[in-house]
Amino acid sequence: MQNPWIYIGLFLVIGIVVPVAPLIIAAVIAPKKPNPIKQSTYECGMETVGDSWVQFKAQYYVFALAFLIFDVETVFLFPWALSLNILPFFVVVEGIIFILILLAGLVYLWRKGMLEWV
Amino acid sequence: MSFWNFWTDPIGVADAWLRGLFAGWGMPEFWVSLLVSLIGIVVLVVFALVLDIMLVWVERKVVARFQGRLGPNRVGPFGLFQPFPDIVKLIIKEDITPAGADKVVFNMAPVISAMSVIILWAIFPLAARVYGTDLNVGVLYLIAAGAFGTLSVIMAGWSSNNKYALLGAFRSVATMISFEIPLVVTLLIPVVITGSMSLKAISEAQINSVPFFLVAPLAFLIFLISAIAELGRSPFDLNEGESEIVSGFHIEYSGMKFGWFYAGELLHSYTVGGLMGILFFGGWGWFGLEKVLPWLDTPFFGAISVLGKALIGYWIIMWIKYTVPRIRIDHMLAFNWKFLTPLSFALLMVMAVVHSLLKEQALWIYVPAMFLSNILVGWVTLEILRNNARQQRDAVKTPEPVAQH
Amino acid sequence: MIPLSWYLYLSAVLFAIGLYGVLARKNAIAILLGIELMLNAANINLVAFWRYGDPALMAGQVFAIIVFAVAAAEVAVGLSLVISIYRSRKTVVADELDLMKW
Amino acid sequence: MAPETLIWLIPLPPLLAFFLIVLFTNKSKALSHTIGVGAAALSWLGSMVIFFQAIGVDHFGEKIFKSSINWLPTGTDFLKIGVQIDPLGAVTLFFVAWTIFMIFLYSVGYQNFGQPKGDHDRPGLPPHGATVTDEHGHKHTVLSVEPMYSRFFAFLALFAFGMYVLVVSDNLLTLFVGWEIMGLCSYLLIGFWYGKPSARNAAVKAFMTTRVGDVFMLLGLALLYSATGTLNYRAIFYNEEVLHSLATTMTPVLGLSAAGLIGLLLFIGTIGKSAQWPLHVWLPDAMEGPTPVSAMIHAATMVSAGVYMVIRIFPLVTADWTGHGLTTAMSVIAFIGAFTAIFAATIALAQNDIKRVLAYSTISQLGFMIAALGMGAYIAAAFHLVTHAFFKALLFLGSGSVIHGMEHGVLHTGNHKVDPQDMWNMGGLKNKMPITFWTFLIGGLALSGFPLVTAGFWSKDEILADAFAHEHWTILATLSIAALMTAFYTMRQITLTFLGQPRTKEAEHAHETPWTMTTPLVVLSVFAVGFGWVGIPEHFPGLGGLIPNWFHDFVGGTLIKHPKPVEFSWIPLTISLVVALGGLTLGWLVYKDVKAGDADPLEKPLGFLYPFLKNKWYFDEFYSYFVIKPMTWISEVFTKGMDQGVIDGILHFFARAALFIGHVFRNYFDKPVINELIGDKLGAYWTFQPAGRALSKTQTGRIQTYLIGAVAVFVAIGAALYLFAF
Amino acid sequence: MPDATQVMFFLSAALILVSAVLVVTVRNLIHAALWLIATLFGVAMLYVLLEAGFLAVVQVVVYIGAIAIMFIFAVMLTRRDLLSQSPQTNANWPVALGVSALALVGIAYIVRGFVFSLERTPAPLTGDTLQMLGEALTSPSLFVLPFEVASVLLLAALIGSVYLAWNKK
Repeated sequence: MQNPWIYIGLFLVIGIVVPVAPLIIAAVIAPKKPNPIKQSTYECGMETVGDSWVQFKAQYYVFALAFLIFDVETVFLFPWALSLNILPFFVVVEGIIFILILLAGLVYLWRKGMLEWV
Repeated sequence: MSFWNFWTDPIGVADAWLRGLFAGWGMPEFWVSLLVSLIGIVVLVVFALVLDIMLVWVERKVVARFQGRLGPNRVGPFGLFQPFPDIVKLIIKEDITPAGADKVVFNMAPVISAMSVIILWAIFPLAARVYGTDLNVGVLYLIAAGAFGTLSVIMAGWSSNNKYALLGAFRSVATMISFEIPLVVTLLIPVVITGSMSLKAISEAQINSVPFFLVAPLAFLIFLISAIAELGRSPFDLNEGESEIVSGFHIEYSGMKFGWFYAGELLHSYTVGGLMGILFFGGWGWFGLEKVLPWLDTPFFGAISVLGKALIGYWIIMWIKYTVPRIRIDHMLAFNWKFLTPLSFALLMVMAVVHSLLKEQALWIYVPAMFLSNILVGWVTLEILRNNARQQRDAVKTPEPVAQH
Repeated sequence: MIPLSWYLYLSAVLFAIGLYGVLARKNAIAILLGIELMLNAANINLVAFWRYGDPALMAGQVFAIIVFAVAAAEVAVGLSLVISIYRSRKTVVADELDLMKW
Repeated sequence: MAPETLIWLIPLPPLLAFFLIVLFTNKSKALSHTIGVGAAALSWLGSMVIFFQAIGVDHFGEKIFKSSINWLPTGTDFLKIGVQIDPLGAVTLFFVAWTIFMIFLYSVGYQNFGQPKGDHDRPGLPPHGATVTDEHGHKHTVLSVEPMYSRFFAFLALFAFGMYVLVVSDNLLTLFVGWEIMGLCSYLLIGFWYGKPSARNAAVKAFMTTRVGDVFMLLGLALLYSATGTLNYRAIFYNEEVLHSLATTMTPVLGLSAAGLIGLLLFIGTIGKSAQWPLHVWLPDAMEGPTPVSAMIHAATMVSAGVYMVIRIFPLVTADWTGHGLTTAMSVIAFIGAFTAIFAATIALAQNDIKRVLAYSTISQLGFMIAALGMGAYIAAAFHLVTHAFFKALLFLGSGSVIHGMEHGVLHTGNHKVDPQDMWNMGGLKNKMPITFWTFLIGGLALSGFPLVTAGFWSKDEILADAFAHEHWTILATLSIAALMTAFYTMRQITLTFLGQPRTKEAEHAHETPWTMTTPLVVLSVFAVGFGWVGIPEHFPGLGGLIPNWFHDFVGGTLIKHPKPVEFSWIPLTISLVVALGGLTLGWLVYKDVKAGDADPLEKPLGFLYPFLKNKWYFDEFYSYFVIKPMTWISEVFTKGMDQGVIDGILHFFARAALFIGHVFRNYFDKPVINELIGDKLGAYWTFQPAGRALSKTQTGRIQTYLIGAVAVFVAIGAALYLFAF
Repeated sequence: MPDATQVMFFLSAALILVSAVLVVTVRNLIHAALWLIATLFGVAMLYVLLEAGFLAVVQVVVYIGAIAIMFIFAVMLTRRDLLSQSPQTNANWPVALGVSALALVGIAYIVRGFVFSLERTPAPLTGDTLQMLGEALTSPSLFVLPFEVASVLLLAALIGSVYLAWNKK
C-alpha cells in the first residue's frame, strides 16, 4: 500500500457502510406500527412538559473552552515531541515554557474559582 | 511459495497472490491495489465485528460473575451462542423514532458512533507484518477518531428531542472532552520516547528495548483512567445514570441503533485495552520471551499476544466498571481539571527532560531513571494531596491558635 | 496531477461563501461560522503554496498551525462574547445589537 | 553540558528566584532567603565552572566561548543576541559571582533573620528592635527582623540577574538591558525604606543622575548602530577595518572622530553609573539603602559595570592610537578619572560617616581605573577593577558589620540619639568584634596599597608604573597624591573605629555579628590578599617571576594587539611604597589618641578648607542653585507667562469672538431669516425632516451593515490598486 | 479522463462547496454547525491530497473535535433565537451577496493574473515532514518565537473567554 491515506479513506467508507447495512436490513424486516403513545418522548411515564431545551449550566461551556484551548496546545506539542530525539536540549526547555504558559491559564481559572461546579 | 512463507508473512503472501490473480484478469494496477486493500479492509472489519459479538458474551458472563450470577448459559456451551439471538432480536425489533426528533441526525448518530470505533482498527498493528496500514500520525489518528465519537454523542442527545438525552449528552460530552486532555498528554509520552507517532514504530521500539509500562508506569495509569472516562464506562458512566437521567443520550434509541451504541461501546473498550497493550505493554512482543522461543516471534503468536493483552485490558476495565461506584459529575470534572490534567502535564515535562538528557545512555541507566522519575512525580503528587487533606482536616479540627508574644 | 490554480479558486469560492455568511446571517453564532469558513479558505491557500512552493520550507505548514490556534482563540472569545451578550440582552440577533447607533 | 549552554543558563536562577519570591513565597521568610541564596549559589557554581574551563584553555583570547541566536527579524536578517565569555568576561564573572554570592549570604544575617518581630516595625522603615522577656523575666531590647525581608531578597535576585546579563552578554544592547535592570534595582534598593524621606530622595536622585548618563549612552548606542549596523563586540571591537573607518570618519562635534564621539557618549553613561565627577553626587546618598548590602551593590558590583563597559569599548576609544600621546577621547577620559580620583579622596578625608568615607573612596578608586584606561593602561585598569571589587566589598561588609554591632549597643542602652554610623561614636571595637576588625584591617590595607602582601598594592602600583612608563607626569602626580590621601583616610577610619578606647557607652556594648555576616568577610579577605599575586610583574625584584604574571597574559589575550608589560622601574615603586606607608603612619599618628568629644585634628591645620571638604566641595548646593533652581524658575515662567498668559489668552479671545459672532448670527440671521422665512414661510422644514430621517437610516448601528460597506470599499480599492498601480 | 487524485479533488471540492453553502443558508443552527463539520472534513481531505497528513488529522481533531462542539454548545446556550422561525438572513442580504460575489471576482482575477507559475507539478516530498515541522517550530532561527507567542495567545484567549462566559453571581 503505497499511500496509507487511500487505505484510510476506504476504511472510512467501509466504516460507514458496515454499520448502515444492518440498519437497512432492520428497516426492511422490522415491523412498523407507529402510534402517538409509542412515539411520545420518554419521560419516566409522565406527559412531556415543555420543550426539550432545558437550560443547562454555563459551567459545561467553561470546561468546553478550557478543552478547546488545551486541545490546540497539544496539537502544537506533537511536532515538538517528535523532534525531541533529533534536536538539542533547549528545545525541551522551549516546550516546557510553552506548557507552563498555558498551565498558568489553568492556575488562573483555578484560583478564580472558575473550575468550581456552582 | 511454501507454507512457511505464509506462516511468517500471511498478509504479504495473500497480498501477492491476490495481486497476481487480479493482474492476471488484466485489471489496471491502480484498481488492483484498490481492490486488494478493499478485501483486506472487509476481512479486518468482519474480524473486528466477530470479536465484538463475542465481547457481548464476555461482558454478560463477566458481569454475571461479578454479581454472583451465572449469566448466559442456555444457548450453546456456556451460553456461548447467546449473542446471536441477541443480534437477531435487535434487528427485528421495531425501531421507534420519537416525535419531534430530528430524523436525519437521529439516524446518523449511531452510525457515526460505530464508525468512530471501527476505524480505530485501520492502524491497529496485530503483528510485525499484520496491520491495516502504518500511519505516521497514528496517535493523532486515534484522537481524531475519538472526536467523531464525541460528535455522535452530542448528535444523538440533541436530535432525540428529550430532556434526559440532552442532559446525558452534555454530561458525557463534558466528560469525554475533559478527559481527552490527559489522554492526549499521556499519548504524547510514548511519542516523546520513540520520536514517532506510528503505532507500529512504538511497538517495535518496545520490542527492541523494554515495554513502556516499565519506562512510564504513571503515564500508563493516567492513560487507563482517562481512557475509561473517555469510554464513558463506570465509574465515569454518567450517560447511564439510571437514577438521574435514566439512560443518557441513547435513551430514545431502540433496536439496532441502540445495538450499535452498545456494540460500539464494547468494541471501543476492547480496542482501548488493545491500545494499552500496544502503547505500554510491548505490542505483539512476548516481553522478551520471543528472543528465547523464536516460534513466538511469528505473526500468529504476535496477534495472539496483542489480542490477549487487549482482552486483559478489557477485563481490567470491566473489573473497575463492576466494582467501583459512580462518581458525581462535579467531582469527576474537578478530578480531571484539578488533578489529572496538571499531573499529566507535569509528568510530560519531567519525562521530556529526563528522556532528552539520558537518551544516549545505555538501557540499564535509561529505564531505571525514567521509572524513578515517574515514581518521584507520583510521590510528590501524593505528598501534595496529603498536605492539602491535612490542612483541610486541621482547618475544621483545631481552632485558630492565639498569637502570643 | 492537480494544478495549483484549482486550490486557489476553490479557496476563493469558499472565502466568498464565508464572507456572505458573515455579512448576511442574522445570528451572531452563524456569523462566527462564516468566519470559520473564511479562515479555512486561507488555510487551504497556505498549505497549497507550501506544497507547490518549496516543501523544504515549512513556513506554510507552520503558518497553517498558527491559524489553527488563531481560529481556536477566535471561536473561544467570539462565542463567549455572544453568550455574555445573550445573558445581558437576551438575544444574539446581530440586527438587534445596534447600540452603536446611539 | 557545553560551556555555551551553561553560559546561557547562568543568569536564569536569580530571575526565577525573583519571580518565585515575588509571586509565591513572599509570605515565608525562610523560604525566600533559601530560594534567593540557592539561586545565587547556582549562578556562582556555573560561573566557577565557566571560569575554570576558561583558564584551562590556552590562548583563550583567540577561541572564546560564544553562542548567539536570532532574536528579532529586522527585515532581511535577524537582530542577534548572544552570550560570550572572553578572558575579561571570565575574570569579571569570577569576582561578580563571588561578591554577589557573598551579598546574599550576608543579607540573611544583616536583615536579622531569626530575630523576633519588631514591636512597632512598619514596612518601609528600618527595624526598630523588639522587646523580649527572658526566662528570668528581664526585658531586653534586641534587633528585630526586617519587615520586608522577602521583598529584599527578590530585589537582590533581580539585581543579580541584571549583573549576570551584563557580564555574559556579547553585545552592547543586552549589556544596556542589564545596565538598566540594575539601575532600576538600585533605585528600588536605595529607596527600600521608603518610609524615610531621605531614602526616597536619595533613590530619586540616584535614578535621575544615572539617567542623565544613560541618555547619552543610548545616543552613543544609536550612533554606533547606525554607523556599523551591529552592536556585537566581536563585530566592532575586533574588526580592524570597522575600527579604522570609525576612527578616520570625522564628525562635526568638537572635531572628534566617530570612534571618539561614540566612545565619549558611552563613557558619559559610565560617568553616571560609576559616579565619576561631575555625576558623582548620587553615590554618597545611596548609602541611605539598607546598610550595607545595597551600599555594597552600589560600590562593589554595579559601579564596576561602568568601568567594565569602558574596558569593553577600549578598542573603540583607542582606535588608531599610536601608543604615544593620547587621542582626544582618551585625554578626556584620563582627565575625568584623575580629577575624580583626587577630588573624591579629598572629600573622604573629612567625612565622619563610616560608609560615606567608603563611598568617596570608591569614587576615587574608580577614578584610578578610569584614569588608567584613559592613558591606555588596559590591564592595569582591569586588574584594579577586580582587586578593588574584592577589597571594597570586604570593607563595606565590614562597615556594615560594625554598624550592626553598634546598633546592638544602641538598642542595649536605648539611647537612639547616638548615630551608629558616626565614627566618632566608635573606637576600641577591636576587642568587641575581632573578626570584623582583622578582616576590615586587611581590606583597609589593601585599599591603601600596603606593600607586597595586599592585592591593592599590586594593582595600584601597576597603574602608577604604567603612568610613569608612558610619561604621563600630571596623571602620575595626581594619582600619587590621591593614593597618599587614600592611605591616610583609610588609616583614619580604622583608627577611629577600632583602635583606642570606646568613646561611647554604645561602643562598649557592641559585639560580634552572626556567622552569616562574618563568613563573607573572611572569604573576601582571602581574595583581598591573594588575588594580587596573580598579577606580579615579571621583573619585580625578588618576587617577580616566582609566580608568572598570569593576569597580564590571560586578560591581555582579550585584545587583538596583545599589550606588552611595561618595563620595571624603581621610581613608581618607591612612589607607591612611600605614599602607602607614609599615608598609613600619618593617619595613625594623627588619630591614635582621639578622645570622646574632640574635634577632628585636621580641622585646625586645614582651616577654611575643612568645611569645604566636609560639605563635599558644595557640589549638591552648586547643582541645586545652578541646575535645579533655574529649571524650576524657567518652567514656572513658561507655565505662568507663556502658557496661561499668552496661549490661553489667544484661545480665550477666539472663544469670545466666536461666541459674539454666534450671537450676531443667531439674532440677526438665523431667527429671522432661516426660522421664520425659509423654515415656516417657505416650509423647508417639511422637506428637510424626511430627508434627515431617510439619511439616518444608513446609520443603523448594525455591525454587518458597516461591514458590507467596509468590504465593498476594500474590494474597490484593491481592484483600483491592482489595475492601475501594478 | 481525470486521474484518481483529480477525482478525489473534485469529490472533496464538491463536499466543501455544497456544505459551505448549506452552512450559510440553513435555518437550523445545529444543522449549520453539522454542515460546517462536513466542510471542514472536506478541507481535511484536501490536506491529504496536498500530502499534509498531519494537518489533515489536526483539522479533524481541532475543528470537529473541539470547535464544532463549542458551536453546538453555544447554540444550546442561546437557544431562544434558534426556535424563532423568522428568516435567518438580515434585510440587506442581496447587497451582501453582491459584495461577496464582487470579492470572489476580484480574487479570481488576481489568481488569473498570478505571476506564480500555476501549472507547475509539486516537487516530491523529501524527508519526514513531521520532524521537519517540529524542527521548524522549535529551532530559534525559524519559528520558535511564533511558537511561544501562540501559547501566549492561547493563554489570553482562555482567560478572556472564560472570564466573559463566566456569569458573575
